[in-house]
Amino acid sequence: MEFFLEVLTGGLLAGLMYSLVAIGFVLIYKASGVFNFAQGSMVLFSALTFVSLLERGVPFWVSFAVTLLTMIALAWAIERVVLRPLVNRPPITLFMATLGLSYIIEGVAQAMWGAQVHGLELGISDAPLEIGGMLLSQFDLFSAATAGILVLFLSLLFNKTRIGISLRAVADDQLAALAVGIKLQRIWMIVWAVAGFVGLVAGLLWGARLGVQFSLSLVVLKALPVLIIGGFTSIGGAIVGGLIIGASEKLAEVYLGPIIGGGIENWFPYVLALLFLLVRPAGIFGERAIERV
Amino acid sequence: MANDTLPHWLIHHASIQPKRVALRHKHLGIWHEQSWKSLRSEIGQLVDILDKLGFGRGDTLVLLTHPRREALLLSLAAQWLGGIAAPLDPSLEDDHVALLLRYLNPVFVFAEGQRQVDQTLANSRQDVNVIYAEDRGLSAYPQTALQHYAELLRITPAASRAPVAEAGQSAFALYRVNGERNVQVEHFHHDELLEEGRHLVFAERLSQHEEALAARVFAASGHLRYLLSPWLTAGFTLNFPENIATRDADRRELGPTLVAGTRETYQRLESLVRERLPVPNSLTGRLVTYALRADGDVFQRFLGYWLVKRPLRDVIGFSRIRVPLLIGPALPVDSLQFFKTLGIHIRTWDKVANWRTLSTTTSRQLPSVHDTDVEADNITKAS
Amino acid sequence: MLSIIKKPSALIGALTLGLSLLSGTVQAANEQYFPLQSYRVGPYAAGGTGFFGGFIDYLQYVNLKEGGVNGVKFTWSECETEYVVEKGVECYERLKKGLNGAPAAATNPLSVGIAYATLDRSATDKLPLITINHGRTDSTDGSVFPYVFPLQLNPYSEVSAIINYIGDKSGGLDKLKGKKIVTLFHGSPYGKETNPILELLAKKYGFQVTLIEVPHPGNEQQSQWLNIRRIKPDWVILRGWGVMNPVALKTAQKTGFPADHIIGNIWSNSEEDAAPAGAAAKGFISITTHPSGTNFPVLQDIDKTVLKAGKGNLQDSKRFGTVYYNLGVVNGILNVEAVRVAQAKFGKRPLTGEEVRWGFENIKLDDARLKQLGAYGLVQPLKLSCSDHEGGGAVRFQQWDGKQWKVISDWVQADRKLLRPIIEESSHKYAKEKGITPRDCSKES
Amino acid sequence: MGATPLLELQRISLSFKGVKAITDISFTVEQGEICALIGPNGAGKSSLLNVINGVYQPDQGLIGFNGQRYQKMQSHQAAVQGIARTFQNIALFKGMSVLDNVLTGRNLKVKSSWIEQAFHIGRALADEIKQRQKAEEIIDFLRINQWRNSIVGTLPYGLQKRVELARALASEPRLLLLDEPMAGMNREEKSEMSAFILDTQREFGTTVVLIEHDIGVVMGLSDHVVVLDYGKKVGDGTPDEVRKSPEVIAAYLGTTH
Repeated sequence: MEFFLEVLTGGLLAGLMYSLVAIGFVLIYKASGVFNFAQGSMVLFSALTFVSLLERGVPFWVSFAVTLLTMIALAWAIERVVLRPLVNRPPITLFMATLGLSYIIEGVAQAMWGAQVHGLELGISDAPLEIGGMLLSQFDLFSAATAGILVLFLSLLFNKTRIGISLRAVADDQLAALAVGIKLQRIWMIVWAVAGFVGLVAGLLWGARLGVQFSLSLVVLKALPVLIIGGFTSIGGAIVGGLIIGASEKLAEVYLGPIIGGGIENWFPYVLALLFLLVRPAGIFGERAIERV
Repeated sequence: MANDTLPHWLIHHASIQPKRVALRHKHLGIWHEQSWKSLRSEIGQLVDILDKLGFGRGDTLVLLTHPRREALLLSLAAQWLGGIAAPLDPSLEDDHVALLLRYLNPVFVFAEGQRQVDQTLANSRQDVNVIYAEDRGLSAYPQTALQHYAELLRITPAASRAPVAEAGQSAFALYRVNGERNVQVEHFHHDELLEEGRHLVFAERLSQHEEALAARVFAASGHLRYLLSPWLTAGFTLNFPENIATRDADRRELGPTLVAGTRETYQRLESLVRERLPVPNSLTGRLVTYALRADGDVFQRFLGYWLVKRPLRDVIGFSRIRVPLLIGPALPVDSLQFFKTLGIHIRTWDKVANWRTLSTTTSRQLPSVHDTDVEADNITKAS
Repeated sequence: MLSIIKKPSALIGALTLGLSLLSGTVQAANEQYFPLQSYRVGPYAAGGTGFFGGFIDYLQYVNLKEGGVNGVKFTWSECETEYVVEKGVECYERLKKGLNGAPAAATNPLSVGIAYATLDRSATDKLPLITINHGRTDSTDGSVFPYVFPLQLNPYSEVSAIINYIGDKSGGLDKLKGKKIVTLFHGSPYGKETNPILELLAKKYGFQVTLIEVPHPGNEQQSQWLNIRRIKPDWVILRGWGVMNPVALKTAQKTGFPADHIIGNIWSNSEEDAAPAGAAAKGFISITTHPSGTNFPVLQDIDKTVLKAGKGNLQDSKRFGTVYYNLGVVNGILNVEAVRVAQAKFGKRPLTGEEVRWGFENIKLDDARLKQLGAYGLVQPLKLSCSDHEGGGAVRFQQWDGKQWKVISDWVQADRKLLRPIIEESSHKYAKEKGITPRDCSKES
Repeated sequence: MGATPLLELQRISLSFKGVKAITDISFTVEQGEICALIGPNGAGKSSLLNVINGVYQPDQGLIGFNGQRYQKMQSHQAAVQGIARTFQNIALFKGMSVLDNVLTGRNLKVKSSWIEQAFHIGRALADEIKQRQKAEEIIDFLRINQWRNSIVGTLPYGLQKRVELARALASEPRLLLLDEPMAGMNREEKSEMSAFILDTQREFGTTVVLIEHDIGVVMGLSDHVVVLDYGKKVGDGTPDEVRKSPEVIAAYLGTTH
């Protein structure tokens, strides 16, 4: 039982790390109905920029600020160069654009900062804490707290401010949004910048765990099933989806793994997600697509 | 008792529980609350306003409006001055309204909005005094006969004089048109109404903690007896929905503990619930049937309560309902049974003649006797 | 796609090879070409840039210092594979023809996947396929795999050496009985390669082995390490690659398993594997075929002639002397040595792949020769032959002190005698499947 | 009616890829009047509305609005200037509630910054109450209270039209452009909608330009009718004048029945 709880808690905490990445997708999907393939690259790019600055002796918070500004600049550039010319194109076109974007960002990141692996210490010890006979990682708890604060911030931003309602308006109907005087470009720019910020936070936490290296862009693989379960449009859904995926994949790996052969962690979340798709196409929290007959 | 009148009871609550919420109404999507004290003060102003218009003892104030707080306040103000309130149901057909207005030939009318003002002006004497609640569309009307409720309140200073109403006087008069297009009238005296109200309060153990919903006009005797009168005797909170169309949504937001509805009300609610139920033979349908079985074991009832009954009761805003009253014609047995499976035991109240028998049957379902005594004491002291 | 291309490409390959040979003699371009299927972007870019950086720097060094081998200069070109098998094959096809008349000497993909995919082609194209420290174990048997060279160390030797080391630490191989060893392996052909041999060794020595897979890329290992914690093993063998390694070390710390009881294999032994794990990596042990560091004459010389001259290939000069870089240099030394040996037999001119292969099979590096090359202590003594394409089979153990690797053991030899029959059994089975008639190595000279 | 017209179109021409949609159209709309654009399908009515609120930029001509002249209007600029509109094919935020849709109409009236809004400090609270109140007033005005929290996409067509009008009104526009506000409605719904439009004009003094096919509705509702045919103006005047004009009868009225 204790072991079960330990696996479960570990899974839940790991799940929050997935949620962190998934939220980045949710933001952009909400604003433009586009699955942003480049989110993983943004995670990589931000972490790489941050750690490279740090290694060049720039203080922590200055590096953070500079990286954030870089991400905002990136958002601005993306809005100008990619999104603006593609207004009112079908989502698949925009998706392809983000696909290309991911290669560009990855390429630029490696050209700028090189391909080597960097260690990243955020100053949080990863020594396990023993709580009631269970080992819990301090770092995981820290990540969970960070994810919590981030979600709080985002829900304040998107539920309590005009940006939030404008964002939903833009996602819903661009023509109508223009008619009520919403500046499409500005909303996109803001959303991409926020997605960049989320990418930065995810990049730092994942970077501290994996080392800052190219594989960071692969953490999106874990975000996909989370999105399928939690829905593409709900930040809360991304959190719950992350928790479900994290807990179930760990439990499956530990208890099911020995029976059907190890290494099921990679595909199990997708199977789970598929089952969810069959039952509820819009995920747990996603808005149900409403089509007028 | 000499001053067993509606206005006196209002004064009573304003003095013993001035800060408690007397009325709650929804306006522009937001609930507004009014305490007993503030209610008394506003009625005090209305009394002066009516007095200034020449309203006096024995006069009739006709109220042509959907349920709204202004109508209730004006009724009480009219009674304060020893007058009679005559609420008309605005959903009546146009020619019935016209017939009633012409019959009554009123001097004082409260009309809700443009439509009711039009009806009044078309069927009344030249010197009619009309107070209206909604000014929309009325800006172009000749203002001599028309007074805006809010505007009158604004310009009238707060004052308070003693009520001149008497217990044996008529408080309300209900007019209706029968099949032969004859007008019938029924009078309700202060003491009679209050007596009926007290009976209900006693039998149903009503307290000042109830939340009642006034979703209909007080143009039916049942509503005067079993909603208005208990409100004044028990001193609970009366809630007005935003308008007649939003009443179901508003009821859900409120979750009233006391509802006085007609057969139509309950049948509409029943259809709302039935819409949510799954097809009987489907898996979920069977699950619902299983969970709703009255003779189930503890687990089954637990499951039924949390998974089915509670959510369904929530659909119609009956999550906190304690006293669902049926006024007027009886419900079909099927419907009564259906509500019973949801844990809603509807009580039929009609005339004073048969309250005794009914109250004995209903009192059995109530959990504790102790509370009742306290409430009864309060009432005795108060009266 | 691939299957459609397969047959004609073999034909075209042979044709172009012939053509390039022809043009080579006509133009008399005095250069030897190395096609480089490198990877400088993608998840494994860190390994690729280090290895190919070292390799190129060594070739550059030979060109600058000695004007090539006997006047034959080296030339090379890169083709980005991103460590993706299909791209690696594409690169192979594009580069095998040589460059401007300079014939290709050998391919060095540094990828098990690409190596497997081009295994058959290398025999058809008569172009040596060098899989230093990795690749297919049974390709050690040169009689069946004439063109494949798992130089220095094949996967079986790796495991055998690690078990020998653990035995040593436990006070003798007989003390292994009852010990618990967990192997955490990368979920790929590379990762799975040694599982049978581990089970065999477990049976032989009586220890208990548990094999736990980490799915690619391995950035989440919570459940695996919780399992390990439940098993409470004496040692964990880490058979990782790329990001899986630092994550393993971090997760081990998180679940309270000591780093100094984790032994990394040959692809879990670089700075890039340990450093990102930060403090969690301190005490981590791994094997290596070559030490890191810059204190070898050959490296000092490369620094002087290549790096200081601004001709180094590394983007970040701090990586000079790291494990991956040094492996690249070692690989360069072995490739160049093969060319040198072959030139001695076939003449001082650019050689064909077939001729270079002969060179590889006749490499003989003893201490004296290594000293001559300035690589004594960097490269292990190596003697290859027709039947033995591995040659060494020895490793040293190193430990991460939080900043760098410290060598903590002398050469530990794999039990090659034990492994040889298994290797041959496997290679003969392969020969049978593919209809290959093994060479008679006693007739090769 | 004001001294200067609210809207003045001067010789507007618009073409798409060489095909003329609007040719040399000029007319004025006085402050506070209801002006109807009528004409057969393809007469250029919708295009003209799109020129006025900046969806299309005219090839030639000037748009005078509220005393200012523009060669072209930008969508955002039009919204800021107080031009609101509804669309022929309802352009609502279908996934959002009625209230939220109406609130988007208040978009340009929000004064507080997003930081204030996020943390509910400074001007945010007063701002929120104000926007909500205004939105609620419009909701009440158009009698859509009971659907306040319904998702717009689930509402029937006629109601959606009303919600769209509500969103346009929420911006407190000076000029309201309605593109076939009564299309696809039955008689009862049409009279209800007409009443709302009239009330809007009376209560808020809003100037309205609308496109409508139902001649009965147009004649009853509007102060001023402009008739278009093949992108040209063929009639302009009060409903009575237009009804009597032989050109108009030939071009449009004659052909309808």
